[in-house]
Amino acid sequence: MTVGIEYYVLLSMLLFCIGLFGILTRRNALMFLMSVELMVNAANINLIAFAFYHGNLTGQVLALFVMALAAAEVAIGLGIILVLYRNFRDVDVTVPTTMRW
Amino acid sequence: MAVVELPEWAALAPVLILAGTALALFVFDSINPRSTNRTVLAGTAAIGSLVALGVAVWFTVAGVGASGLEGFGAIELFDGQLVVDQMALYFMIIVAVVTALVSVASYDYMEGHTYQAEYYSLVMLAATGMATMAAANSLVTILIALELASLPSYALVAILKDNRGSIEAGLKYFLIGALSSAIFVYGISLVYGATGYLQLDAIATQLETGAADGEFAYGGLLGLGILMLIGGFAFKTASVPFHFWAPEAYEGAPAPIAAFLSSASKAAGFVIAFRVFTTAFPLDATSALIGVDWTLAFVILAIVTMTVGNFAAATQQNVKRMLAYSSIGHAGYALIGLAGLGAGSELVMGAAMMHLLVYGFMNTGAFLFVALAEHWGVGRTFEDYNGLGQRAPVACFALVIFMFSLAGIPPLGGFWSKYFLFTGAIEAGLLVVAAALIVNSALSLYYYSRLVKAVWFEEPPAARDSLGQPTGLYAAIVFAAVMTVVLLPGFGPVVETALDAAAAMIA
Amino acid sequence: MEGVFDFAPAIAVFPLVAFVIALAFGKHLPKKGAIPGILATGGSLLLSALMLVAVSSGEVYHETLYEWAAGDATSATGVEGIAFTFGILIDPLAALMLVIVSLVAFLVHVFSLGYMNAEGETGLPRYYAGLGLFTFSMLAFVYADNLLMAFMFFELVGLCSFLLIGFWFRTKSAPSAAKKAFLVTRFGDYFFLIGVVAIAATFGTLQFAGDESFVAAAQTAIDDGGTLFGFDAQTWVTITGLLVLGGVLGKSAQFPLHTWLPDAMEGPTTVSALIHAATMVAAGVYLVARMFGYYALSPTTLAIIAFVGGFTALFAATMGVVKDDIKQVLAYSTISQYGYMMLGLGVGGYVAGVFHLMNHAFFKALLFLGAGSVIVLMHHEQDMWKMGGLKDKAPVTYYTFLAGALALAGIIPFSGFWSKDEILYDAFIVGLEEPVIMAAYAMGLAAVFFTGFYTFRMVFLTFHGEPRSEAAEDPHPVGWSIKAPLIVLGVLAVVAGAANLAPVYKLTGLELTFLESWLDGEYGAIEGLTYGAYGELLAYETGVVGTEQLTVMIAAGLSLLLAFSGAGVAWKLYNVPEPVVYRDRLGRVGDVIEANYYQDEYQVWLAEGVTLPLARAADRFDQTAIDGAVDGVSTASLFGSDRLKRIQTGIVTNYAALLVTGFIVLLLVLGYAGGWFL
Amino acid sequence: MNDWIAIGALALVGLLIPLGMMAVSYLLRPSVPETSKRATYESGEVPTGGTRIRFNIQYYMVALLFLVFDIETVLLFPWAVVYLDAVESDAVSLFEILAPMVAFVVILLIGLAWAWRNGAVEWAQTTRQVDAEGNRS
Repeated sequence: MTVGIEYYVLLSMLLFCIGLFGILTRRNALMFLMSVELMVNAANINLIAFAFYHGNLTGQVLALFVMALAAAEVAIGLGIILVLYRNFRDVDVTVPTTMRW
Repeated sequence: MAVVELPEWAALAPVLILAGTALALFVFDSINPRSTNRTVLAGTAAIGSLVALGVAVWFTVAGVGASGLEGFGAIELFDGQLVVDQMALYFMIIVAVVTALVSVASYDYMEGHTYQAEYYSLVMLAATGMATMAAANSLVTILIALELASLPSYALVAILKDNRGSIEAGLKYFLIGALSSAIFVYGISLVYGATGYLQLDAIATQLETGAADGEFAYGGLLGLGILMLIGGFAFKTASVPFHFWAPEAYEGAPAPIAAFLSSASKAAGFVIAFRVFTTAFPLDATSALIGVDWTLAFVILAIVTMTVGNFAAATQQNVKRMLAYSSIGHAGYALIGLAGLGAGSELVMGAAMMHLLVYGFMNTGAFLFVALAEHWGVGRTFEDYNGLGQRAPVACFALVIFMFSLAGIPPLGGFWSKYFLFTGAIEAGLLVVAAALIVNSALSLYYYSRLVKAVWFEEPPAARDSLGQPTGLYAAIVFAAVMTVVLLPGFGPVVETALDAAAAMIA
Repeated sequence: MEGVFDFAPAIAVFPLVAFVIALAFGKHLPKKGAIPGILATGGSLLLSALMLVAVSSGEVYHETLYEWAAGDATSATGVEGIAFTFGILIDPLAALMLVIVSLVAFLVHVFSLGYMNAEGETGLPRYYAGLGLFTFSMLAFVYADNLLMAFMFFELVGLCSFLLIGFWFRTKSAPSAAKKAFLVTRFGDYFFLIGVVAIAATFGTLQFAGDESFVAAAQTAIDDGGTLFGFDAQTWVTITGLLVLGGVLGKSAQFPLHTWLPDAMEGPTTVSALIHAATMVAAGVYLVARMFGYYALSPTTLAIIAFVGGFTALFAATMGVVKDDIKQVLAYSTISQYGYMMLGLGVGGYVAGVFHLMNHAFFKALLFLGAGSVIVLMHHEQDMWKMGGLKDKAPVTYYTFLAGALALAGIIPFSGFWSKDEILYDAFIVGLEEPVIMAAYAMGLAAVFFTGFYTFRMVFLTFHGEPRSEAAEDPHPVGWSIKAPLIVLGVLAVVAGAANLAPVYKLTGLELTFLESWLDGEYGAIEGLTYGAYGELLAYETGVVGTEQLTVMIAAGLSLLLAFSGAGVAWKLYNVPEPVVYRDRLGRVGDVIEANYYQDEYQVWLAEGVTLPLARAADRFDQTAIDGAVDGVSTASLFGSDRLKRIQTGIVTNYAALLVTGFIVLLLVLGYAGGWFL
Repeated sequence: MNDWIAIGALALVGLLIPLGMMAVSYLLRPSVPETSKRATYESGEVPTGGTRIRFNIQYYMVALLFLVFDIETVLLFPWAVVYLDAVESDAVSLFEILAPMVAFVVILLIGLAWAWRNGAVEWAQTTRQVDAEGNRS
């Protein structure tokens, strides 16, 4: 039994929304990062499902690239979070507010 | 015709040169870690970007990628994943120019900084990403190039590791960037799902067939996907509502990096937006499928962006932050180029391209002036700039040129591009947008002239020591000022090139 | 004469060079700039004469020299594109006028040697520079080949008159007179400018001549019977024609814009001569003649021109009767005479109008220069009641002045008679069919009497009788630089009438109507710009009393009779050793006339009583409502800015929330527009 | 009856059983708070600190490096899949199939060399790093 494509999309959208929810509610920078990863992975689900659906590999290859990019992004992100902790003694993203308005 | 028949991939030479420079800097740093030989490092970066610039200009003049009798036609590489045409070269020129200016200016600005080699190699990497964005012709390459431009930018903004402002800026830039790129990737996945292709021309073919057959079932997915793609571009170009990172990132980042991001990065964001929306989503077919004209989104974004940018800039106290908001406002102006595509005229998109080129000079110059002020250590607010004109007349005169050009005062370059945008908007029937352009320009004159007034007409707050004249910064500022002025006589060829490139995209 | 027209630009350029030289080096030149001016106007005169000869040999010149702007707007008549150019048009009319202008300018320059240099005036370089620029502007105006160029030089003429009238800027009255001249003429020029724009927008061309001219275009439009800007084509031509006429009324000092001219007497007398005879005032009438084809298309406009002309002729003549200042009398006579010209043109008497323009140029220049001579004689005394008895002490001045006076009064056979009579004859025959014109004719005829009266009142008071002051008893001698121009002009005033002896032709059949043939293009002309062509356009019916000869006799006899009776009354009253002031006997009428019919008063009242409160109200509106609105906008903007930037809370989570909100709003808007939710 | 309903029911039951058991045990068990119960468990040894200790920064460094290079390896995978086919086919030359991956690996190697030279993979801190650490606080 093949599962209809719409269920994959539904799943990925759910995942995307969970990630979004995490971004909007979590104040910890690491949780923020994880939430972003969830969103990216939601996209990956889509890509792979659609690659299967369309019968071409483009989506799968892109999914690999997206994973690599996400990893690189996390690497940079962790670096920034490290210096953030050193400067602000906290990884709460709402703490640094020296610049506003 | 070229004497030597170059292989096709040589068309990517500007990008390859930038990448090579970045790698060379990494190799240099590997051999000689923590080197602080600023001359070699800044020199390598500057020469690399200048060579890339030279090659790009040469290609443009030689007609690489141009259609018609003289040209070679658009060169497609790797199955159309990358394409080198007039528009790609045009934006490579913008990126290379700004990179060169920033490299030269950083020589003085980054004096005494620990991570010299990393700084320049990151700049070059980001420039490589931006130049690749100019040539990217598939959602895959676009995504990779965009991330290649973004990731070093995050690091560059936060490179002043002991400066809380820089870190905060980097954090905010990164977080919003990560969110936006997640949205962008999701948009790509949806567009892929709706069409089954990632290569732009293939997407367009698919959409047109679908529109013709009437058997296209994924209009909703496509619409949401396109909207999410717009989100990605909006982030890169600092357009509302994805602009929130910009004021802080520009304010906190080292001033040359702010210049780099607000000029080159913005231009690169626009080039992919131009390319994606002209190539992949033909207006008629797409409107038929998703039921709404996507230019409507850009009309809204353009008006809101220029209004938010200019209004928020009006009452800023911090000069750099004012420039940051003005940069958002200018993104709104350039968005008219996409908003006006509905009329099928190349004028409005060509005008946006011209604006981005002129903006590359005047805005970079303005931020570099801020870099100079930070180098002097005079402070950051308008009051701190009071009376600088007496001490540094040359730089302050250049500042006047930048400010008036940004405001769009004739006969400076900024006036002409804005004028073309205005006529383009009128021609496209976007009277509301044209009116918003006028109102916002008028408002922008207020805060730009405020800076001019502070620099030239106000009395300095206290006796000031004589100010240094750092060679690199001065050279970059003066060059940018000269270009801002000279672009007017040279506007003929620029107009022609931009309109040709725009026409090639729309045709 | 091949190629002579290549020098046409030089006609105007010579005085311009003189202007530059006088301005730049005048201080160091021996005669403070007079020599270059004389040479330049002499050169212009020579070249103009050459043009005249060339035109008489059947050639005309019409060239566009320089296109300074072009647009691609489509006019109301469907002409694509419009070009704004400088060009030269030399046809019989322009050639004639060039000679007149350059001749008068030349003589004025020569006269100035005696009038200004010899009298030790300061600021002479400025004076000669002004004269040079004035001459340049007028000459360029005369041979302008399109309406816009004409307008530009028309304005330049106005500017020069301002500079020269206010030459003695340290006095109180001269600057005010200069301002008045400038403002009043400018008031008319506003209408002119609107007219130029209207014509350009309507016909897409501003050329005077050729198939591409607006005259031809207007004729086509009327023939096609379409509507222009919501008006019937003919009505629209009338409207635009009247707008242009506004400029003419101002410059040619026609009622009600004549008030500047008497005040303009504050300038040096030489300047008055130039202004009245050949340049400023002539420019208005010349413009009507230049675009006569256009006015000929609109009977309404012509009737208005004629009526205004006739009215002004009488109106000004009555005011001239009571003036005591010799220059004032001449000033009102100028207004009156230009009224005649307008009357002539308005009744379709194109030749008559131009003829009178020419004759008037000569005798009025003569009279002004003569008056200048008298003023020199009188040690700068201008009140006629303090003169008298100069006849024997300055015979040259007297006889030349007398010739001018006879011409002005219209006494046969002096030049003024022939042209004025022709105007009145043309008006008479048209008036027999058109009541309005008859009224205009009647006023013109009545003015003849007053003209004769005030002219000879002036002559008798000035030259006859006993000297009434010390200065008159012992006049200052005048030099040859003053006498020579007077003699030249005196001869012209006597003989110029021979150019067109129309009554003689009509009575005897002798072909003595040279000017008519000239203007009718018998020697050469541009098609459509001839008397004959205009005649075909005119819609006037003419009538006769009995036979044509009888009509001529009646018209000429009537005007001569009136002229003689006016002169005779003056003879009776003032040709006595001790004339007395009769003004008081006129009672209240005299008061009214003395006060120039309260023209100045009502215009000042218009300015102060109506315009000023209006302006104050507008100013208050501007200060409160407009400025308030502007300030309000700016305050609101800055306030909005202050609020708007508060979105940037500095907290990155809020940014994410706002970003997502913004995205969703965009999604909703697009979705709503695209009907995704239905 | 939809097949999915059975799955849903199964999921529901699967969730309810553990939750129910935890709830019952929470209600039934006695609660005797004691300090030693909260102590960190270190295999019977006396604990030397809390659970919330900071790891050495090098953990992150190495982890990051590993993450990046690990993921890059993934990119080799699709290339390896098509490699043999490409070599056998005449359409693509050996250079064309090999060169891009060589370039890719070279770039990676430059990155690795840079990281190595800049001390990212050194476990012990060099004196300079210690100095830098000291300056930071």
